[in-house]
Amino acid sequence: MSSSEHIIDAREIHAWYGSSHILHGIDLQINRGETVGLLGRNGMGKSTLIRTLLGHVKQRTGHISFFGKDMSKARPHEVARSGVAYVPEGRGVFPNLSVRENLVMAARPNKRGEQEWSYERIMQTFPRLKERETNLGGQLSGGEQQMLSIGRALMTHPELVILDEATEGLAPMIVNEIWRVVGEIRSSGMATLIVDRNYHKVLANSDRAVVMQKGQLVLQGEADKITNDPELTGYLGV
Amino acid sequence: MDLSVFLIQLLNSLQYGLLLYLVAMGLTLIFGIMGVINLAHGSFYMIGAYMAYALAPLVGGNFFLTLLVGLVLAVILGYLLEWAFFSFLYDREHLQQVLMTYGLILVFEEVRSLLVGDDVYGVSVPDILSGSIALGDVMTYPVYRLFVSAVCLLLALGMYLVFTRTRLGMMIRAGSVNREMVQSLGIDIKFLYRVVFAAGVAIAAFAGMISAPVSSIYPGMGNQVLIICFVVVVIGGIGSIRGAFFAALLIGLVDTFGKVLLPEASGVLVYVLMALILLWKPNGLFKAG
Amino acid sequence: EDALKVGLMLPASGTYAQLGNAIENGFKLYIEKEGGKLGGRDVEYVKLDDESDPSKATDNINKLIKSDKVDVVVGTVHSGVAAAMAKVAKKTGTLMVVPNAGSKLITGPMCAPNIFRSSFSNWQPGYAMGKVAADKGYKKVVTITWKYGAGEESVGGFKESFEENGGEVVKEMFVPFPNVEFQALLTEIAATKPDAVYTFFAGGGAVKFVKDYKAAGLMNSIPLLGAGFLTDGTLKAQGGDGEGLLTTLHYADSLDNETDKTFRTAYNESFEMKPDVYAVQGYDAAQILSIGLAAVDGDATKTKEIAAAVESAEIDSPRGKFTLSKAHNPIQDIYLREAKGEGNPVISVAAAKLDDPAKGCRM
Amino acid sequence: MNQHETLLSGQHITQRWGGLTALDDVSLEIERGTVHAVIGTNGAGKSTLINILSGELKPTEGQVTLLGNDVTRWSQPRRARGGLGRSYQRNTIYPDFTVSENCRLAAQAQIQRPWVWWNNAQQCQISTTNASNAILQAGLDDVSNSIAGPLSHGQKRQLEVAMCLSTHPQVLLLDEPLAGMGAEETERMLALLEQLKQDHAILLVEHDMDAVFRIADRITVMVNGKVIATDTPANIRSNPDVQTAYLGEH
Amino acid sequence: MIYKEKGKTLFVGLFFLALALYPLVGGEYSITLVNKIMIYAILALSLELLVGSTGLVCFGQAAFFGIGAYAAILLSPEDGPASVWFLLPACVVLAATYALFVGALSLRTKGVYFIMVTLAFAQMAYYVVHDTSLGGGSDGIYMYFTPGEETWLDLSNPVILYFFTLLFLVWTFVFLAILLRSHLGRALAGIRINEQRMLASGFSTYPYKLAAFVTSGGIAGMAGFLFAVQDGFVNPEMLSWHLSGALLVMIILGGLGHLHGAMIGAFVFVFLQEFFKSAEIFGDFAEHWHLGLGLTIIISVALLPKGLVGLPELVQKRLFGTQAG
Ligand SMILES: Nc1ncnc2c1ncn2[C@@H]1O[C@H](COP(=O)(O)OP(=O)(O)OP(=O)(O)O)[C@@H](O)[C@H]1O
Ligand SMILES: Nc1ncnc2c1ncn2[C@@H]1O[C@H](COP(=O)(O)OP(=O)(O)OP(=O)(O)O)[C@@H](O)[C@H]1O
Ligand SMILES: [Mg+2]
Ligand SMILES: [Mg+2]
Repeated sequence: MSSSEHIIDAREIHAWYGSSHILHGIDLQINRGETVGLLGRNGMGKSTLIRTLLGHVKQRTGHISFFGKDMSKARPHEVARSGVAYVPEGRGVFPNLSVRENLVMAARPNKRGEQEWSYERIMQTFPRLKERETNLGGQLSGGEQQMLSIGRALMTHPELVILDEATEGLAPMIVNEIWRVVGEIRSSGMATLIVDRNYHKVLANSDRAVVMQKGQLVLQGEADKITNDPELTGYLGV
Repeated sequence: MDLSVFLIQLLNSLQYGLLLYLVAMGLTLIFGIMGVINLAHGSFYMIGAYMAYALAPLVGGNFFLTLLVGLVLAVILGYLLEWAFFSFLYDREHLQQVLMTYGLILVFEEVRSLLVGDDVYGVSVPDILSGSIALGDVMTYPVYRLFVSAVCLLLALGMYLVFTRTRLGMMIRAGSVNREMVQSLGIDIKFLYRVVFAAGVAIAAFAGMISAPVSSIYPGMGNQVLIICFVVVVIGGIGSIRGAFFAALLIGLVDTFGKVLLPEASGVLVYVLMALILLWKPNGLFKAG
Repeated sequence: EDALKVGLMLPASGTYAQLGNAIENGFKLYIEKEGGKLGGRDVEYVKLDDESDPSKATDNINKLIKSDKVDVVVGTVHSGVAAAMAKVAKKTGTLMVVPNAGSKLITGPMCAPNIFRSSFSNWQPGYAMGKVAADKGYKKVVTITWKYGAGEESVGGFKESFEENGGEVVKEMFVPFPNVEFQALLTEIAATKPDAVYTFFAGGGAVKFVKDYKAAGLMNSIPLLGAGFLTDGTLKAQGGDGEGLLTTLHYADSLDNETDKTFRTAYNESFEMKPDVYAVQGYDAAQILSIGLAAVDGDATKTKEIAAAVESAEIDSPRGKFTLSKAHNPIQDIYLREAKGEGNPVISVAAAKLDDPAKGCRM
Repeated sequence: MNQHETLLSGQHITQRWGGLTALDDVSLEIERGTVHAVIGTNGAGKSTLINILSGELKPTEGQVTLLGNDVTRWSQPRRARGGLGRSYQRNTIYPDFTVSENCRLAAQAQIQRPWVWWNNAQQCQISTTNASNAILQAGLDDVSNSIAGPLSHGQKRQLEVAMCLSTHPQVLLLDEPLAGMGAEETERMLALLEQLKQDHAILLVEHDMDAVFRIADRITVMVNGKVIATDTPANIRSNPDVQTAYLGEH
Repeated sequence: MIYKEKGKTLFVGLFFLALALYPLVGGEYSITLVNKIMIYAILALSLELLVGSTGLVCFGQAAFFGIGAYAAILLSPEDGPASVWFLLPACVVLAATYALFVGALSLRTKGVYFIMVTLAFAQMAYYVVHDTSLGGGSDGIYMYFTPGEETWLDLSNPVILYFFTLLFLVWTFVFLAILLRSHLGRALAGIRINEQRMLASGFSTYPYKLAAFVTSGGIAGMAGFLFAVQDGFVNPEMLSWHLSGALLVMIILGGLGHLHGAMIGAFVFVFLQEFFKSAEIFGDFAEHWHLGLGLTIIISVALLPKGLVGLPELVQKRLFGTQAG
């Protein structure tokens, strides 16, 4: 049903939190090496969609396959192992592990056995982390945690990185830096799914974009088409 | 108290402290690191002791073989227990675990009573370790106790290294604060925690087996060590392997000298110590790490 | 006439479960011997696990008396539980026999016409041993026990007679109950170098203490004396370390009287194990009831008449004949025994016809 | 009322953690009627500064003055009752309560009467009124009866500010209130701040430069625990040090 | 929501009514048993105030209970009955005073550390009564005369005592129910969920927690008084951690965060004990009654995530279903 060109091929996804129905039948495909922006106002279900795809939301229906393999019933670690990394909103840094430990605990080479994102490279990319190497995750400032979370995701050498509000709380220079890293990730052939409130940046850095409203995809297409879509601002509430 | 007696008492406290650490070590894993409030820890210890007694005749009376077989059985037991009783509790209110482990205590005690009866038993010290060494002209010290101390030290060191130096240790610690994120990094947390739990049970049972020859085996023995184990873990600082180690030694010291110097208050001393330490350092002696 | 209901309130779980079992066996053995009857009435049992938990004791005995409407209660092992039971029995006038708990409360301040004890008082074996120790020429003795009623009373008895006979208790050591870490105190004993050590421990604690004492190398240099529970039912678990220990108790192996022989064979046949002192106490509890109830044709409410009958009777126990004091504690021989293999054969009578002082009994 | 009286000031605040100096001799003053933005690199010590001003942390050195009182030794709750309100960078709402109860409970802090155990707190006039005002201000009125836990991230951020407002503070310390908010909510929040600053003093820590330059009256820039500049927005924008250290090619 | 509230009130009302009518049908023993359960229910309610409502998991509640009970006996004269009006307040005050002392110190700690410090202080109290002659040592002490004997409030009469206890159970429940809705109660709930936020809003949380602790200790002391009066006998095991643990088990079993949960927990826990112990039903296997109790507890944890109070909701869900999933 899906070509293995798709990293993610999700069809008819529904999800619930308890008795509230959050996602109403979503179809989403992400191709290899493709950068997709996910836009929508607060509370429209962006994060829920991501968590559902990754298997964290238990109450879900629909078909999800990763890399051509059906993983509708897969558990989150299986999804991650198949080559997906996740930078969650709120960062998810382990407060009781040092910066170093946070990074190396789950590091693994990619499917070809290469380690492009070595520990040293992460340290070069985020010099601030280098300075705080032995501190516990819980002692870092918000922005430092964000960098750590991205670094940690990269060190698992995924095929797809999902960034949920990766620039939240970062200083402008670091934000630029993150966008630069996103660019780097993009050019290295990793696919990315980006959620960010700065939709200009998202659209500028994506191949394709999808827009969510109330648990449904209301708009999708090439990034530049979307950028010029008159309905966009309405959906985003600007 | 003259010097030689004082030194022997020091040795006593060290040895008692190490034994305490051995018993509390499994709890450090299950409670301190996994965060499961495990009242049944004493039962695992009790199960170990009874295994040392009951398995011996089955494996031809060889103590070390008994240890090995017991250890394997304990790992299996722990693995199954986690699967059957705990795997669905992590998402729930922490206190639910209190209830679960309380139920388990009752069940384990009765099963033990049905299988082995309520008698008091003893296990003899293996022949090669049955000697004693003289301490001055005052008294002798059994080699076996020294052996137990050595095993404790080794285990303590091993566990410390695993936790601080290996990725496995990092994953376990990470899992104790954010299960979802650990999964998102591709780690099978369910399996990981099942293994940790099994290890905790195995260590507790091992403690029961190895200390069986120097203690006696009797109904209710598990509940007696339970509270003191919690004290050890908490004084040390929850999640800290190093802390639990020093806490155990400290308790050994206070208990030993307390019995001699302040006999009227010896029962309560450990608790006074705990209260004082926690009032002084509300997070235990050592923070996690 | 309907059956006589006997409430057996004994521990079925916890540390004392084994003791409860032996008492029950002994009790039933006697009743069976009597054709299943007491005072001419069929016996019906109501069993209740007292868990050795004093805080539940009052509820438990109330249940037996008020809900199950038993005519007689038999219990129990734990002193605290027995004391709570005695309090209720005294108030309700229910006929009660204590088959083990040696607390001084029961035949002291709480004594009553309807309450009997078929076992001993904690004081008795200790007192007997004091004399033995003095006779052996020991001058300085250290005592060690758990810090709780039974231990303190036992040590108290020892101290009383040992010092009456010219000895001196140089140090009284206590371990918090039920702690079993003795090493520190053993070192202290070794440093004190007394002529002997007197001790009261039972069950798991007794096993551990003897093993530790031996391992500390003290067994040969400082003789260990104890109340009988040190080596009763624990010798096997001590794995030979208890060999040769001297203890005092109101029962021993190889007493060689007729009653004991028949009792032992019968017990062995019925339960396929050797009887112990607890079984004897259970047996005698039944015997006391039998004597008392026979005098009133099974009417358990006539406690005055029952008391009169029991007080004047001589009870033919496997331990040897004994009578009951005014406070209803056995006036009995206390034997000096020596541990051999898995038994405690008698050496001599340490104190003949020893009565308990029963302080505080107003009856 | 003096439009520009100083409501809160910190003098020579230093905070060290072991070898790390998170704040190095920082002083600043916050006046009524202004929004005073504190911007700076990640880990510059902005949240730490708020923690110290609000009393959550005791500084290694330095002094804090609130409404003319030296409050350095005051506990956090005492400062809060004295007119200081704060919001957190991470959400600190009560997830089990409804939105309105979240705010009402915060409002209750101003009229604590714990010994009156017989009155139903939810019928307490003052706190309910304060709470519903705050909810209205923060634009949460359509979810005011929902349980707070399942709200979206952005809504929780709004609630965070609403709870802060419920306590009727004179000085607001807002730690990245716009983080995670959508464009629409950002607009609303900015309008709210605009309106609040009439009679409040606001310290705003924020990384959204568009917002900061739109609304701030004064800006303090921090780098690695030090203040490198305090000035009007226009001057800050053109300050070359700030350009290189923080803004980049903004 | 409102429907649920009403159902709860109705349930509690019927429950108390049933208790009030029970002496009409119950035999003498079962009245004393129910009386004892009501005392445990009061005790469970006192603990619920701390654990369920304030989030302070106290592992030493038995100490306050025991102190109340010991006080009742130690303060009773040996030559005649004590006055209830003097003795009861005295017990409450003594227990509350100890709670003040314990709370003042232990509230400096949090979480598991708090659990252990409260345990430590309870053990201290335990060893004081166990190892000193003050309270009769390990065998305990008893009361010579029941308070109020030969007055209209003769507590040695089981039926009078029953209604006396019931009165206090109802009072405790209503008192706590009202208290939890008040400013104090809401603040305690806030502290349970997020203490940091409470501090930032301007609540000095320490006095609040201390107030809850002392109130709870006082109520436990009251339960202790009732226990001592009913049994006329107390001993150190009343202060042991086993009882503290059992109380925790009761309120968790019932369902944390609900006053009626604490009561249900106490009743069900004791009932289960009696049930599995009953030789009429289980014959000789009744000796192994812990097994049945243990298994029941395990099953209830597995099936009832919210404790017994969650049962109706669960049944409703099963019967009517809610959504796919
Ligand atoms: N744990 C939860 N339980 C119940 N409902 C939830 C939960 N988490 C989210 N929701 C609801 O699901 C809806 C979608 O939330 P989600 O977090 O996916 O939105 P979002 O698009 O990521 O918003 P934001 O931009 O604010 O992060 C919201 O209405 C929210 O109230
Ligand atoms: N408890 C602590 N122990 C040690 N270092 C700490 C602690 N708390 C914060 N720090 C360090 O102090 C510095 C300042 O942190 P702070 O949270 O104030 O930064 P910030 O300016 O708010 O950054 P951001 O914009 O990323 O939130 C950081 O380097 C942080 O790692
Ligand atoms: Mg989101
Ligand atoms: Mg910050």
